[in-house]
Amino acid sequence: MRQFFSQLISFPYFFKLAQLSFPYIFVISIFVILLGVSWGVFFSPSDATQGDVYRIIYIHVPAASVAQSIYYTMVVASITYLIWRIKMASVFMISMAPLGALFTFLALFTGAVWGQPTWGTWWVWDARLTSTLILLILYLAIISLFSSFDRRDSTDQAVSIIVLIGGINLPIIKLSVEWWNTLHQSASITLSGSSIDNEMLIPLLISILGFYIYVTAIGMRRMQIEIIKREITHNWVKTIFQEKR
Amino acid sequence: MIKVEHLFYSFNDLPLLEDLNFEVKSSEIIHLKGVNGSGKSTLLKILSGILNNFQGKILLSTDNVFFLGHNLGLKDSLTVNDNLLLDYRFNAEAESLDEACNIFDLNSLRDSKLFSLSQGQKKKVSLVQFFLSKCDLFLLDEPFANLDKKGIELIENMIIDRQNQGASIIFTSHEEHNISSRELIL
Amino acid sequence: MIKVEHLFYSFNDLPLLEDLNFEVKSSEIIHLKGVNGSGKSTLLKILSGILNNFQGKILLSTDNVFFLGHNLGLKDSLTVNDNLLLDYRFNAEAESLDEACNIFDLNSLRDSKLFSLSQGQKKKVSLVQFFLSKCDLFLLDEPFANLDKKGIELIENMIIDRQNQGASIIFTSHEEHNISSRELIL
Amino acid sequence: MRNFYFKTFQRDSRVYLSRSSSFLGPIVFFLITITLYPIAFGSDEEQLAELAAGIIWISILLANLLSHQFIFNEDYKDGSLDLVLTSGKSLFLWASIKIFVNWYFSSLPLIFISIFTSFMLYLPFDAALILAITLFLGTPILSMFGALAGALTLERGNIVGSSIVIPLCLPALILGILAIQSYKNEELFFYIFLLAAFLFFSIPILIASCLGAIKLHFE
Amino acid sequence: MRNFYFKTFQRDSRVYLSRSSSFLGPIVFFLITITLYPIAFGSDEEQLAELAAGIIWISILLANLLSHQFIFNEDYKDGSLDLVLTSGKSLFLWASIKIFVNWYFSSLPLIFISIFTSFMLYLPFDAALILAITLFLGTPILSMFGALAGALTLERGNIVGSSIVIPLCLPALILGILAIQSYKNEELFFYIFLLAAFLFFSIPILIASCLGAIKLHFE
Ligand code: HEM
Ligand SMILES: Nc1ncnc2c1ncn2[C@@H]1O[C@H](COP(=O)(O)OP(=O)(O)OP(=O)(O)O)[C@@H](O)[C@H]1O
Ligand SMILES: Nc1ncnc2c1ncn2[C@@H]1O[C@H](COP(=O)(O)OP(=O)(O)OP(=O)(O)O)[C@@H](O)[C@H]1O
Ligand SMILES: [Mg+2]
Ligand SMILES: [Mg+2]
Repeated sequence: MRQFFSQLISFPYFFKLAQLSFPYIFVISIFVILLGVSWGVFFSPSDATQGDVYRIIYIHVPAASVAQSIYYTMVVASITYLIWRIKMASVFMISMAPLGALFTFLALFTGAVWGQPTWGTWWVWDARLTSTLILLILYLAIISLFSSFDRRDSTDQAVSIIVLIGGINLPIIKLSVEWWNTLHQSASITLSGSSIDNEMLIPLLISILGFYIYVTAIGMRRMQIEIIKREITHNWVKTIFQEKR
Repeated sequence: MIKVEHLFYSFNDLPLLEDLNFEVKSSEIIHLKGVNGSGKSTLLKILSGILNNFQGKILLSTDNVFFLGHNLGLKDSLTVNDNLLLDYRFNAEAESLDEACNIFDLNSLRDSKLFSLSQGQKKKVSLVQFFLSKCDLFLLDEPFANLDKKGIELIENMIIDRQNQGASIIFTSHEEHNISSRELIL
Repeated sequence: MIKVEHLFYSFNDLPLLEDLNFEVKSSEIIHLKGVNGSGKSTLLKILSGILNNFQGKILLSTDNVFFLGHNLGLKDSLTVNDNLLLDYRFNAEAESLDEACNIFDLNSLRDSKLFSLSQGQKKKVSLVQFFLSKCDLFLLDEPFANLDKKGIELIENMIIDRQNQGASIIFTSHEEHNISSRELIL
Repeated sequence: MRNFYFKTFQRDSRVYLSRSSSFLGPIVFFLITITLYPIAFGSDEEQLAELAAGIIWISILLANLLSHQFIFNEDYKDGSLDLVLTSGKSLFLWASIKIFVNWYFSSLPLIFISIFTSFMLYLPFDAALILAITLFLGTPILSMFGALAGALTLERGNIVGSSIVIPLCLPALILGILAIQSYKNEELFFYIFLLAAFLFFSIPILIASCLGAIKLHFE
Repeated sequence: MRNFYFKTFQRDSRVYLSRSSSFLGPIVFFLITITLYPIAFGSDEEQLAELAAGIIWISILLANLLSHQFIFNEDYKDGSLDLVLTSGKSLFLWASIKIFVNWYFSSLPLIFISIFTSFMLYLPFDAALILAITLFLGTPILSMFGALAGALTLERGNIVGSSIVIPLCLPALILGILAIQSYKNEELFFYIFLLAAFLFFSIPILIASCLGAIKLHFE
């Protein structure tokens, strides 16, 4: 197990592993997403109150879930980097942050599209929505740090510091936004935790699974690119490119 | 090339240059000397048109002037290559750029951001600019400072080259250089 | 005083210092030489503790180190006087301050903001700091650059003074100086 | 020489793009300040809709001024400004190019994003369009004022510069907000016309003031 | 050596006082942004009173972050930071002193002035007092976040730094505003307690992060 991890954090080994497994994971993810979404869209019954609009849930909820999970994995990576200086951890953070931003945006966007017919408005300042927006801003802020250093180690460390502080702060932000929200009580419409029918739940779960696999695949690809960028001067990268030719 | 008559310049009411008169012909190399704070940099800035509120008369027969100051005028966040390609004083072609960078041992650094260069390497980049631009008057403020031996020799030769092409050069330096046709002491 | 064993340092994966070994005894003056970009400034920064992520072993027998870098560490918005009085490396008394400023011709500038000084005059202010501080190890990065003749001589004498007091000095310079007990070429 | 101006344009764009931070900075700043207001003021829909124009305009004003404050600063510190002065070329055109490049990269994206944020603040669709138009006319004014702030405090860019010019930006702010608030009325065109006129007359005056302010540092 | 810290304190105060701009800057910025709001939102007394706490807190937040962004910047550029690193003294104490000096000169005056401005925005007297208390607890947090922003973007101080940390300042903002809004209720103490706790835990974490961020630039 230990050996497996130490191999996983070595760039050449990870690169090869990713190179081999990417096509399979990618294809599987597409398949699972298609399965989940098409099941949800074409075969599950329409909602009693919302009609067919609710089907956007099969994109919205997976996107929202993935967006948050990415941040938490980044926090773990940042701790790993700050303590053990494992370069792979910083590669992970730098590759995942744009993906996180993308999925947060997707969640916001689909949520807004969904909100228009159901709530009659694109947006409410409710706790969950507000903290999702803040998550997006946090992602953008992290991305904007990428190029403010000329030394790579510094970028890595700056990113991990800000990810970590954001990670400590995110629950506090959520909590305080919730207090603020309950005090104001003005948002009459909130996301209700209404229980979902099993026939809707199963395709939703499949769809969520598909999104996670998809992020894994794309994340691995992005990490490969980032690794190449960093190790361009190293021999193993050169030999890979020569093999290609 | 240059004719300076009764030049007065004061900074915060403290006179710095007082009644300066001199003339520079074309194909002359002038070594501007003086102790620290005697106004050498200030004089070069006046001649190149950066500082304006002097008294007296300055006649320049050209407005094609190259100025190199203590601050080199390079962009920290651009690469060496971009710093050279986007300089308005010359249109660098690939070949001449290659050659110039080769002379100064900068070839391996051409894609590094300027920020990450050593003091002397930065200086060298701005001297590549000097090498590539074809002006009639060169005003160089301490071009030799921070340079290694080889660099100093190179610059001396380049200055002589420019002289042979008919340009005038005024440079300041606290060291001795036997390339100057004349010394001007402030 | 200093013992360096198998020192490696690389910048963005590019090795800069490779397997460096040397020793400096007390009362030695070392002239650090090398072409531009050979890593002289970097070495001095490593020795003074500014840069940390090197490989190898560095033994210093003192932590009373004076460092002078390309950036002088002076505050532009303070006067020369304040810059000297508020330096933590020495407690300047009125007399010694007067004397030091006199030596460097800075007396008339003591109430000027540092901002308005010439390049060489700024250097001189930081050399006054050198003059006033009593450290065991002096790391001077191009202390002679931008200085006029008189200034250069003064510094040379000061370095020898420090040596006689038992301190070690490492300085970099692209010129020849016959004060060094040894040269170290990077 | 056309070359001089073209290269200025290229160099400034390149400097801008060489750091994702200078591109994303104003956007992040704008988004986060926009979020601050509903949190600080409460999320009452009607109230927010009423304040929306003001909130967006103030946030744009701050983001714009702050990001434009360093336009001339770097050039001054690294000596590029010296070279420009030696060139003998028209400083007016040079400054205009610099301001344009900065406006293009930092203000234009904000205008697009402001449309999204105006939905988040419950601004009606028509009003959001008017908002975009007023921003299109107003942000160049703000950019020029930002540049002026920078030119005045060339030696050290700090918070002072922008605070000096904020009062001068008030007419743009007021006209912009008035136009949005009267998006249903005829007066709308009057305000937009005034804003356009203000922009038109500011261009020469403000750029000339920038040059004046810069030259103060070279005497 | 006590001397090192004492001289750091003196030097920083002197640098601060040597330019009236750095002292007046945040104040002017704060006053001007405060006046923007009645202009942008209309001068309805009740509405302003309702928004007052938010307006003041947001303005303080911006003024504070922006003025603290350059704490370490100058030291980095002029090489003073190198000397501090050579000194072998505790960086933690050094950074604390710097942040304190900056807080003292730029935030403390703002707290006093905020009391006056709160009357201008029709905030009741009791609420204004609570405002001052929350600011007293909150501004050090903002200052430290500002310092962190500066430390992260040491090479070039710009708008990015502050935009990164604004989201992180949200809890302080929310707690401050909640406390003011519940100035008549019991909960008040709860919020103030939370704010104090937030301050207490931020001090070591944020200053340590500042040091971490500074050290990044010296590797
Ligand atoms: C952390 C982020 C989010 C998560 C985990 C999340 C999750 C969910 C879940 C599980 C549902 C379905 C359950 C239900 O019907 O109540 C839902 C519904 C919905 N979400 Fe989200 N969401 C998030 C953010 C957002 C955002 C940012 C928006 C708007 C821009 C949004 C808009 C909606 C809408 C309109 C619905 C349907 C509401 C309804 O049925 O009443 N969501 N969300
Ligand atoms: N922060 C840094 N840390 C380490 N190395 C750097 C750093 N920045 C740049 N370098 C690289 O290190 C090399 C050596 O830089 P250094 O300043 O030590 O040279 P130097 O010997 O002092 O040269 P010079 O005579 O020009 O001052 C440069 O080529 C540069 O690419
Ligand atoms: N902006 C300025 N314009 C003109 N004079 C200045 C300015 N700032 C400072 N001075 C004063 O002018 C004097 C001469 O400065 P200058 O830089 O011209 O000297 P220098 O001969 O180049 O000295 P060095 O050999 O040290 O470079 C300084 O003593 C300084 O007080
Ligand atoms: Mg000079
Ligand atoms: Mg060096």
